[in-house]
Amino acid sequence: MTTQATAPTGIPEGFTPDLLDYMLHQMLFMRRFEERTGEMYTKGKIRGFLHLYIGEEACAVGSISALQPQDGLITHYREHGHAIARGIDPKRIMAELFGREGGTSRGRGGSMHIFDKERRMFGGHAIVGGHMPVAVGLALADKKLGKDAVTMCVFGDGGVAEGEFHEALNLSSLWKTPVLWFCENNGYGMGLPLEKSIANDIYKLAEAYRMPSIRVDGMDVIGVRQATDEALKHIRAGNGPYFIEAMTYRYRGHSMADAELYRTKEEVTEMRKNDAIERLKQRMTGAGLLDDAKWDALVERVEREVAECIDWADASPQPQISTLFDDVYRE
Amino acid sequence: MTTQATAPTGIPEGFTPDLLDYMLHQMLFMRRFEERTGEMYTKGKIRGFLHLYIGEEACAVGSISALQPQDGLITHYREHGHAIARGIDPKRIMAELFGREGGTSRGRGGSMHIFDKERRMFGGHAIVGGHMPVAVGLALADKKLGKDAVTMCVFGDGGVAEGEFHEALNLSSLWKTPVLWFCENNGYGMGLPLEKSIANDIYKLAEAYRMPSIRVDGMDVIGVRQATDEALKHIRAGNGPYFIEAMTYRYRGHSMADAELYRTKEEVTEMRKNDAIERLKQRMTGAGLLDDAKWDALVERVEREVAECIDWADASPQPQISTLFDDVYRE
Amino acid sequence: MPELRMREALREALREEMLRDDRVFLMGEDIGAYGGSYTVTRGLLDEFGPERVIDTPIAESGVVGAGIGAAINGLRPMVEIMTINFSFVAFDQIINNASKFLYMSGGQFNVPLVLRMAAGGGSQLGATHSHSLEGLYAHFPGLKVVCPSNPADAKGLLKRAFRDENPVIFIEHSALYSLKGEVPDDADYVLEFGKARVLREGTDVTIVGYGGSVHQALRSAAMLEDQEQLSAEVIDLRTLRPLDIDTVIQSVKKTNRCVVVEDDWQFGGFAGEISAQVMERAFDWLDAPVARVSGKDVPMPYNRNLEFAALPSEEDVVEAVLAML
Amino acid sequence: MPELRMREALREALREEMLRDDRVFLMGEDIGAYGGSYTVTRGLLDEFGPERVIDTPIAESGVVGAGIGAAINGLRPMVEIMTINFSFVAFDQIINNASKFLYMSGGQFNVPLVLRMAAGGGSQLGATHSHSLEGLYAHFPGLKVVCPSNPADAKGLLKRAFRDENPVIFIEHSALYSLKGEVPDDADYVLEFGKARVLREGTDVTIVGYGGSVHQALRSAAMLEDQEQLSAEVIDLRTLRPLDIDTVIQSVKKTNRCVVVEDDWQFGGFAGEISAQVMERAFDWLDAPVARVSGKDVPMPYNRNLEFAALPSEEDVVEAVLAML
Ligand SMILES: Cc1ncc(C[n+]2csc(CCOP(=O)(O)OP(=O)(O)O)c2C)c(N)n1
Ligand SMILES: Cc1ncc(C[n+]2csc(CCOP(=O)(O)OP(=O)(O)O)c2C)c(N)n1
Ligand SMILES: [Mg+2]
Ligand SMILES: [Mg+2]
Repeated sequence: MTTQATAPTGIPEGFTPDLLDYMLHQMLFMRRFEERTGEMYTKGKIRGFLHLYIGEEACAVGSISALQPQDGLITHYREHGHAIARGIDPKRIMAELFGREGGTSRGRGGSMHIFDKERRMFGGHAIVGGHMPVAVGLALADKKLGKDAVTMCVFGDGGVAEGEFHEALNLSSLWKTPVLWFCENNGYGMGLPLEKSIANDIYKLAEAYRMPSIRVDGMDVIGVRQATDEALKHIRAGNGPYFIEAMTYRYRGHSMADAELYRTKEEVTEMRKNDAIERLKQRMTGAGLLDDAKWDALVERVEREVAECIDWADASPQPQISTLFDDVYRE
Repeated sequence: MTTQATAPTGIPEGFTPDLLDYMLHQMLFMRRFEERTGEMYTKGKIRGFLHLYIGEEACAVGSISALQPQDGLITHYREHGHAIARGIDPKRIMAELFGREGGTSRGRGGSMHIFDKERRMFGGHAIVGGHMPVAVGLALADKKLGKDAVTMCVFGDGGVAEGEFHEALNLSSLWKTPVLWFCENNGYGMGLPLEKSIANDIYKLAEAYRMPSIRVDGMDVIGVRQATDEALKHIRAGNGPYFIEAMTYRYRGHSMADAELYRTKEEVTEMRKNDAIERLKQRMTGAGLLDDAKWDALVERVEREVAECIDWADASPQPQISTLFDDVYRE
Repeated sequence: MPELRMREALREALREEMLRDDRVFLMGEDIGAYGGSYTVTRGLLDEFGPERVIDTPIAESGVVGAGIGAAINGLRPMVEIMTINFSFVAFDQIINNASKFLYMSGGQFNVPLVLRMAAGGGSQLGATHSHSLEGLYAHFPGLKVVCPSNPADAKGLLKRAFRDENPVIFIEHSALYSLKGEVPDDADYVLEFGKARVLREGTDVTIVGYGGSVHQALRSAAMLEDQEQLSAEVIDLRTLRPLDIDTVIQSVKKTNRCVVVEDDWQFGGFAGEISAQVMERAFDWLDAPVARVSGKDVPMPYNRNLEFAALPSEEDVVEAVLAML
Repeated sequence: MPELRMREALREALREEMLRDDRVFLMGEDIGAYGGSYTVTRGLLDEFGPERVIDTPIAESGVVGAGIGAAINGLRPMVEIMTINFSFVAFDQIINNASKFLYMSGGQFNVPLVLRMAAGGGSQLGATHSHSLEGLYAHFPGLKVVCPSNPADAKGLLKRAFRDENPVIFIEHSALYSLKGEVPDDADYVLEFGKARVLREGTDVTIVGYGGSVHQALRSAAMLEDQEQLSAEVIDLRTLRPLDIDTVIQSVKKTNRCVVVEDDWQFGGFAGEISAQVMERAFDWLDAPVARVSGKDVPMPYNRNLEFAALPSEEDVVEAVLAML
């Protein structure tokens, strides 16, 4: 489903070694961050719902790396990768997962609710479809205020069945609000396969609202980035919203509680062969931009960086009970 | 918007004189029923919200006349015409508008809530979009119970913007439930013109759910009937839902409270020239099926019939206060 | 002071706030070309143009969500939901987004959104169109809930709502739109939230109401005086959240009796909150249990007599008071 | 009698009702292939097939609406909304359609729909996923609201729900799914609605709870006995609508004191209803105001300590009782 007939090879114009290094590091960092996050969950350091992003890294890195500082980002609960890609300090993300005062929401939000005002990250939202209308409003404000900003809104294939998908897409098209709709189609909404969820291809459904809508290989970080650049150009030119459906796959269960009864081990094994990190690694190696030594150094660096996040998070204090009522209202 | 380039003339096959007489009578009856209903409102006999159907008669008559007794009908609040077309005793409809014990809901429902179990009329609903998912369930039950029944669901153009439109269409397509979606596009949702409401043509939006979707001239009762026959054939063959967008126009305000600031008198005058009753009258006259004497007799008959409804309704008793708590629960 | 109807007072508040603050804009169904379903916004489209008065599609969830997003991102939107009955399709936006954004973000993103909606029965609009669910929204921390009972309060409280940093649910009883009253025309006229008002002083019983029921309370008080020589104190809560229970308690400590009047269904309704708090805080002063006079436990019937019977009446209040003596 | 966990008891009820009545079928997100998010429905897809166990898209409003339609048109659907938190996007369907169809149609169309949903906090799921809003639904005439506290009740009440002619909101506290208890395996085991149960007799105070808070009430009663030599009577309401207030009143007339324990926010919550009714019906028997021990007025924080502080505790109950003496 997500593999293209012939996967692109080589390095297209505009992808500098620096950019490629950055993207490779980001993807690897996300992968390791999530693996260790899963471990921390097993240890009880993290609790509640935890939805790992493993397998989908090319989506976040390919798209969010194209955003400008003034752009906004709003996403669903499987958002650690998006938060990392947006440049939010991963120590503070980990601290949020640990529920600590140093976390992005001072430990009030948890894994599903990473926010960062400075980076214009408007959350991490856990009601499927519920953040989509908010994206329209974020973009509407930017437009009214004359800002050259795009709001990127990430959601899953499962969320497409919610009524708010329809309301939000329709409003954004009518009002020509600068929204980049970005659907991470990983083939399942929890255990529900796509064909039981949506009556048509998602990008075709989106097209019906009269906005450009394309499907991309979400395992190809370069392709995702190219598509996003194209989309942002269109939106920044004042043409209104744009829709991208990125075909991807999650390697792990929906959340830590998932027994994965709805798919076979073989399917997962098969899909893993199309791994996005592996694909970028090979393309870079082929272009002479990566060798074993550089790779090993990268792996080591990432290992250390993630370990630092964990240590930092663990050293961050628990919130004081006396702060329980902080931030219910803004004075 | 609603006039076709060349309006069809002549009488197509299958439209017997009896059927044509029936349709003409129905449309005329609806028109007069609604005019008198408006008067009764002004007199204070009817209160609350009242949404007249005047101008849209060809939609109800053309489509609902094609239904079989086992079929279901569920619609919105502008439903007097649908209720009449479905064969519900118009005396009891009028009594419902009067809030009397003899009304279809014993005076509990009012104008927006006409129900009739015998005729499988599942209401009159006043939350825009809210009845659309219910239609999916009605049809699902028929399907599961192996009944050869179709559920027809009527709604307006304005309702298409609600999330439940999307959820209901998607579910009906996925589950292949026997629903006939029938959109009465009268160009406005209250005062909101179509182009501010929906980002695409409505029938095209529906098409995206992979169901047959067509637009018809809702001022041509014969065309509506032909389209409905076609749709019902498709649905009864087990192919799942079908979507019809009927282009029509309401001559009166949205409700009795509407100052009609959002459209010009000229627009209404212009649209009235395409009157559905007039069009059928001319076609029948042209085919030698109608003359002045017959027409005058029909007008007189309708006048008498509607007057009977009013008298009957007015004679129906007020509900007893002691029955206030009836039907909150079914034992 | 000029005399205005409540709809005009509300319009003035909107107008003044739009003039005062560029960030204020209005969204809602038929608030522009149609003139507003209760004509509150009539004329504002002409004055401020379609950028600041947006006629939206019928998509309450989408539009409230858009209001939330715009509020977070630097603007001061007012979203009009035609009536409270249609807020149910936007319920999740209000409960899970508007009320919690600030808390979930650890204090980073506040939602200065004004959400206006008409409410109330009594117009024969039937079961789905006659809700009085002010108390429903008052249940949720993170929201503020305002229920004006007269033109002056409507204006002063609505202006205040635009200066709040939090989501404010502003609920207008539809039967009050034509009510006339004197309204300050000074642009700085702003009322505080959380200040109940004693509308009538009395010594025998405290009658508590808000929004539409305030007028019932006043009429009941007059009946009690005329027919029973009883002196009732009447309190208008004005805002349900924050709730000024102190003013109620003070009164009950004087009158030793309390009746709460509310259009909403009694069972699980807001009157129970007032009742419980009065007991909790004035138990030793109460000569009788706090009484609740509320709507009957039935979906609203269309028929006029039935609807009348389903709504609380002045007679019900008088009866409740007499039963306390 | 076999010992079962609550999730197994619920599953048994579903299974037995599906076997008993062909018209019963199940719809919900991930109730089939996934096995149910709380594994209540695990195995039922295999046993009954995809016609009777339907995995639906994530479209709560659509699916609840479809359940309503199917119920009206001859079937007996059970719709599982994964958790109460997601019922807000279907709120209009529940309030304006399910609860009012019968009344609006003048008694023609009833809605025998069972709507199951998990609720409750305590699992660090954060602000949007931790609601305890049983009382919200209890407010609406036309609905019935059931909140079982143990496996046997869960089974008996769920079986009863399928035999009701009206919409039943069946709310399961997520912390109870693994709770074990003896459960009758007789296919005719059906409990009545509107019958509270005295779980523990006592003389000094009546502690009222439902669902999850029943266990807190029981633990508090044990603490009161051990630490304070006080004898608490504990009442499990079991259904909020219909509400068996008589059993509570009878108890309070004996103990003269009453505490209501509820996870939900206190302000405008259901505990206020119990409190008000107890005052109204047992005023002269009360030695102290009815106390409410509830969740704190704050969106649920993720952090464990904060969440713990936000939820009511046994200590809170003991404190409330001691304050009454
Ligand atoms: C309104 C609502 N319904 C149900 C859920 C439970 N739920 C959480 S995630 C999820 C699946 C979403 O799938 P998708 O949108 O494809 O995102 P993915 O998890 O695959 O990234 C469901 C059903 C929810 N959080 N909100
Ligand atoms: C959820 C909801 N929002 C708003 C309304 C108020 N309202 C009643 S009818 C209507 C316009 C509907 O237009 P359309 O669907 O085109 O039907 P028409 O009246 O033109 O037949 C509106 C906005 C409502 N009843 N329900
Ligand atoms: Mg998915
Ligand atoms: Mg219309």
